[in-house]
Amino acid sequence: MSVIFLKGLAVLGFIAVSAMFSIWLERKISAWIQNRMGPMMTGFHGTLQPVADTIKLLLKEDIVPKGVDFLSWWLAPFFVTVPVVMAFLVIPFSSKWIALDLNVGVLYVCSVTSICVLGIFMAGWGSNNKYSLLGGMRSAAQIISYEVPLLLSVLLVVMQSGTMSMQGIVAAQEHGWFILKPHLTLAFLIYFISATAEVNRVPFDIPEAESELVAGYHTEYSGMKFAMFFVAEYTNMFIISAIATTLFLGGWQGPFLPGLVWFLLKSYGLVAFLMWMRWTLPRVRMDQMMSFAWKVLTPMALLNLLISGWFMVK
Amino acid sequence: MMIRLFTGFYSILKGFKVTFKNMLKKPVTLNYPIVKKPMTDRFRGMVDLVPEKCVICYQCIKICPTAALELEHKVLEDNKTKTITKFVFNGELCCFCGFCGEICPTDAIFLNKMYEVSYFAHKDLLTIDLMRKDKYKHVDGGESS
Amino acid sequence: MKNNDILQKIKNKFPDLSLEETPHGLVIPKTALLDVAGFLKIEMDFENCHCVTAVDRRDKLELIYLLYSTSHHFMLTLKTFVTLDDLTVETLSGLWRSADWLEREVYDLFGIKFQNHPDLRRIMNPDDWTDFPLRKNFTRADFIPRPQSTGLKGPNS
Amino acid sequence: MGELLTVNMGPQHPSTHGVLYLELKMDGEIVVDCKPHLGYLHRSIEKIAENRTYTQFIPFTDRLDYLASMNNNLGYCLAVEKLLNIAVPDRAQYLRVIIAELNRAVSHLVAIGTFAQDLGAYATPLFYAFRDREKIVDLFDSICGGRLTYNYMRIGGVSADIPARTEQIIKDFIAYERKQLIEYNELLTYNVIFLARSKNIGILSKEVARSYSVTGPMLRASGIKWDIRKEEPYSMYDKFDFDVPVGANGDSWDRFKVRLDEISQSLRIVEQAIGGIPEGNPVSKVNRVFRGTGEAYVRTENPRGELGFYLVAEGGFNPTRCKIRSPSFSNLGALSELVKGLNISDAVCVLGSMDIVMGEIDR
Repeated sequence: MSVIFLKGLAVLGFIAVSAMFSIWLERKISAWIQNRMGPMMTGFHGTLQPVADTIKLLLKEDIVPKGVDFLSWWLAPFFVTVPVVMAFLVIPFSSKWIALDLNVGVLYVCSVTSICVLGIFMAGWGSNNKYSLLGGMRSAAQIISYEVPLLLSVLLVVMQSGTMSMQGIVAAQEHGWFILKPHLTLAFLIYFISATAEVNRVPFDIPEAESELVAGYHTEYSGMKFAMFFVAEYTNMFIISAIATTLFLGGWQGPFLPGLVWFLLKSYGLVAFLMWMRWTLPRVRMDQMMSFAWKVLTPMALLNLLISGWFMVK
Repeated sequence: MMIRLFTGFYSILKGFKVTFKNMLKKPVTLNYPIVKKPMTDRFRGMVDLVPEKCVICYQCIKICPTAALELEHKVLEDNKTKTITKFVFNGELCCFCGFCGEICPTDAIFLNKMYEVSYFAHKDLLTIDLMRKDKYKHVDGGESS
Repeated sequence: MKNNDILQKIKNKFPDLSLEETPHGLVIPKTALLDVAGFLKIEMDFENCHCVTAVDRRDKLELIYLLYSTSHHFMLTLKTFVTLDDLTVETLSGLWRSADWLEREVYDLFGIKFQNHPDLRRIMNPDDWTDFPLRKNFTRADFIPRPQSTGLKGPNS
Repeated sequence: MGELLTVNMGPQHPSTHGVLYLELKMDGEIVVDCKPHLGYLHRSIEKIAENRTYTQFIPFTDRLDYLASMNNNLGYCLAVEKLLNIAVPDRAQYLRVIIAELNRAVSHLVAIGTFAQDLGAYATPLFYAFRDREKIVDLFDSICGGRLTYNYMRIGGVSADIPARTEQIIKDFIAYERKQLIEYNELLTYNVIFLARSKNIGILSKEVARSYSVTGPMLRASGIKWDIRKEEPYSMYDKFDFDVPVGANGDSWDRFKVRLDEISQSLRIVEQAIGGIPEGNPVSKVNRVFRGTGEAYVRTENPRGELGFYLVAEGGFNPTRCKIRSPSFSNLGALSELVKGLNISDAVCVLGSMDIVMGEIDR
């Protein structure tokens, strides 16, 4: 019991540090892309900037707008943050470093991360703000649609490795990463695009679409509640990258360096790519995004599943 | 359909190329409070005055589009020399057009190079006494040049 | 295409109209405004209502329409006078859609009331205002026009 | 159709370009009705003009279309010069054209950047645009001392001659900007998401455009080849060779593309003008006194359309009436027609492609 408690604490600590690092990385990458310098004043090249931001957010007044649906408004940040923490349970950082190697790990992580949509919708509904409501509605439609191609592409990995345990999948990639197999390359692309949509990143950031909905579902949040949304967003980004690493990029396996380093390198590489994408692409429109999910990604994932499944059985 | 997908993908990759190329370039901004940009020769900052040069011709008062300057003088006992009794600059009304500096026949009034202008009290900005030597001393970096 | 030609054509069309040609445009009585404008738009090809404005001539308001015709390459200044005791004019927003907002602006700033305008509200100033700020006799406690400076010479003027 | 949702977009909203307030009636995400409310930036500049001398009003024209101060200066000075029959030295005319065209180019850069921002391309195109704009702003700073409100032109000339190295800086900028335009094309113009978002959105037909008196790049995007610089050349524009870019079907993408093309045309004009600046003294002193009677209407091609100054003088030192016919005002009139039936994302896209500046709408 105490061991799992310690592991939980370690996960929380990791989330805090990882979110702060991601925020710093995001700001730096955006600055480099835009020929700026980014944060420079606090710490070496602004490394302590996220700490300063956190302190600021902690000290800020928690504003409760008039006429909010208090319960859903108050609970929403937790519904967004808690699943993210829960998902960390089954992420294999190295051969030993995994909180809980469930034998349904993939299923668990996929189901847990989809709870987020509930929190986002609660935030949108509870805020008593039209922009928030629109953002929440958009988010619900978006996340549910993109769940389908995401799961279909993950299913292919499960079929390939024959196990749902995260460590088992990593072990199955001992002789070559899954991404190197052509049908799984396609699955990776589908997974990555859908996962980007899952975590509301550009070009699929329509729930918070700054230029249309001000800030979408978290328009009315301030202080620590806003910080929780923020942490959830960045941790979510790390989680989808970590899952992609585990499922397609061979997890913690790699030569010379220890497993943990390889895992973090790969994951943060993907996180950095997500950020690069954010600062490059424009946003797609709601209906375009939905038709992309249902008319392109889902048929493609299904076809991929059918064809490669046929080959596997044969 | 497939062709559209591929050309679309290619166009996105092109965008990635552009941003990546820019990522390797040097930043164009300055590390502001530490490194400061020198202002150009003609930069129009705050209105400044060299009281000794002023001949009290009232040209600046008349050209000022926003009536930001206020000048009063008195004639000394010898009925010839005039001295300024009040020369006040209203930093809030000023639109920094530089007309006063342009019209001044003796270059007594001019616009200096100050661009970081902030005051603790609103009324301090409204009545800046141009006759004082240290009028911009309290402002960060404000040297009466 | 010159002012003269257009004047001639309008004269032919509306023989009993008191037209006046000034160096700065055609002056027509305000009762004939809609008819003349409609004629200009439909038969003379003035498809663009470039600008609508007014000038306060103290005893009366001068309403100015700048109409443009791309095919003739000509800008016509159509003027009409509105007296202060009867500020109503027929709207031209039915002919040119750009006149909608431009007339609202004139109403807002001068108080000329455009009859049959679809949406005659103030456009820039607050809706509950009663003043018309661009009239010459506009006064308000907090409105201090800058003392009118003259030829720059000498101390206090 | 269920109950309509009223969304008050603005006056504080990230994409209403200042303080425009749109009252949107929405059916879900579809805009059913759009009612623009103006006046949040009304500074009664026309009333101010009646109480200022002709020279004193120049700084206020900077504050109309604050992204293209030089073009506003030019329009106003030309109007006063026409009203009072004032001659302008050739050198000053050339300098005015060069400066105005450079300002047009950088104003379009901002338009492109903000449009991309409205489409959700987070800040990057905007920063690239501002990075390029900064070079010209620095140049203007060295020429006239201002970075946003330039106040450079004077009635009958300009305020100061250009500093020594200006020509070289402009030549460098032209070469630099031509390379950058290719980059904009790669990053935005032919990006698949950008195309999907802006193609066939907010189509403005020729007839509607003319009826709303739409001018500038918006009109040209609708397929009407109309540019005051070509049709009624003012200043020195008849001496230079340039094309008028025209759009195909008047959608948001066309408006964007026309602006991008106009940048290169402006650079062409500057390149021609920079070689042939005549010698002479372009400076017109600020202490000149003007008075006269008459009426004059001058319209110039501003980056956003035709900026007109209608001046009425009755002999005093200041104009009796100074009507400013601002292009954004007329262009914005077409908005409510364009956005009806569109998605809210598309409404933002249409508004962004119009490139309005509230400073000259509210005046």
